[in-house]
Amino acid sequence: MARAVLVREPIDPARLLASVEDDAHGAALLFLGVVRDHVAGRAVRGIRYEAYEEMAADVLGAIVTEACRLLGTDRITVEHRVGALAVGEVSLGIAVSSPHRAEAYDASRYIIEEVKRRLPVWKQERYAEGGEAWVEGALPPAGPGRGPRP
Amino acid sequence: MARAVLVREPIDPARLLASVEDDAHGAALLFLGVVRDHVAGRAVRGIRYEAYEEMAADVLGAIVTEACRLLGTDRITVEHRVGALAVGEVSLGIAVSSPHRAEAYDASRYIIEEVKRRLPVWKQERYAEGGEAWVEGALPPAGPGRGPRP
Amino acid sequence: MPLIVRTLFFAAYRDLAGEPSAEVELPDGARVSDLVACLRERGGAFARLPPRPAVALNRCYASLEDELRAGDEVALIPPVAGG
Amino acid sequence: MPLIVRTLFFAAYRDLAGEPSAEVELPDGARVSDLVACLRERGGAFARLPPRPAVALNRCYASLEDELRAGDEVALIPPVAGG
Repeated sequence: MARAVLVREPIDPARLLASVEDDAHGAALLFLGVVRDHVAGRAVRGIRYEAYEEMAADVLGAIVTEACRLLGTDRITVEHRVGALAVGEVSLGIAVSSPHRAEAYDASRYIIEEVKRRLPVWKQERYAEGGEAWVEGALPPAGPGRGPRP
Repeated sequence: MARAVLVREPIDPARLLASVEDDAHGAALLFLGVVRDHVAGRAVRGIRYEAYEEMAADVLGAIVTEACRLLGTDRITVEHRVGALAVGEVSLGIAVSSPHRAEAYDASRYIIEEVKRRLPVWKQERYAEGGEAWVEGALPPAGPGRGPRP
Repeated sequence: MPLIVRTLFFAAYRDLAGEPSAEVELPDGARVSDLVACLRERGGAFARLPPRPAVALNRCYASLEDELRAGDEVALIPPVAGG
Repeated sequence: MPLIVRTLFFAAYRDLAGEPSAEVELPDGARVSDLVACLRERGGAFARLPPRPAVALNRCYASLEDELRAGDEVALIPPVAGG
């Protein structure tokens, strides 16, 4: 049931919430990351998100699998948008539901923190005054090493 | 801008989210408390919420004012429903938005925990097999004492 | 001079009281705890009210030791279960 | 026998490289770090690639010490900024 995808079309918050509905669950939580109109005092007119798409799909799937273990259910839907977004558009939607609230908050927060830490996605801010710049991001974790040749 | 109300009509999640939208904010979080179809192994067909309405409105307002201080913005909307709810209906909706995610999670969580701790609201479970019972809740905090007669 | 205090019952306490509110007459200087004791002494289902319930005075959580004044609204507050 | 390794550049690194990917020929036994060194030695904008970038090998985060094999896909990963 859990779903984690990169999308090019706008994210629909109501659809995300509906996708995790479950009559056995008392808590639903929806996080939305939204493009802001300024960063560090500079007016922004939009952000372009770029992904290493094949790898990002795998990493997002792994993050959601880990979050399902925290949540104790598989009612998680995550969509990360790529492409050119305007101010106010949703870049990331995370919907979770669970029988109780504590797990829902923990799982949702885990997903957003891991996305920031390791999802191979980059964003380029486009400034109102003209010009653009890649956002300085987080150094991703090194891999475990592939081990000796088989 | 912050709004905290008891409502008799169904809660509309999309409207809650829209009410906290702000182009300066990069994170929005929506919590929904939903009526579950069972409690402790018993099938439930609905829950009736009762409130000490005048006091609950005050307490909910105070909780939201406190949460605004945590959040650093006044973009909070909370609706708590009263009356008879069916399984799957939303009993509580909390929408917050803020420039950054950490404050949004903290403020949202603060509100739900304080609602559970001190909002003068009660719920009566109605069981599928017939019968009903008031849910054993949390002992609310004692007041500070009114002090000597003026 | 005796006080008349309006007292509200909610949820499980209303079921016990059999009514949502009562006017209770108390001697001057009475405290909230005296109001609760007075109700419990009425007997019947009232006797099943807890001896030290949570209380609100004029819509704020209060102490059983608070002194009552004319015109006060007291509510007996069962353990709360919102959300 | 030399290896041909497909190398991907993203975001700021693609801007530096001026292209999204390159085929790099390396001696047998080369490690990911050798691939990065080889690219930097091409000079020009490539020389501005960091000496020890984060890397992915076949779509998993990897170590610069990993030994390369024929058919590997290596990606140089700038600091990530999803969400």
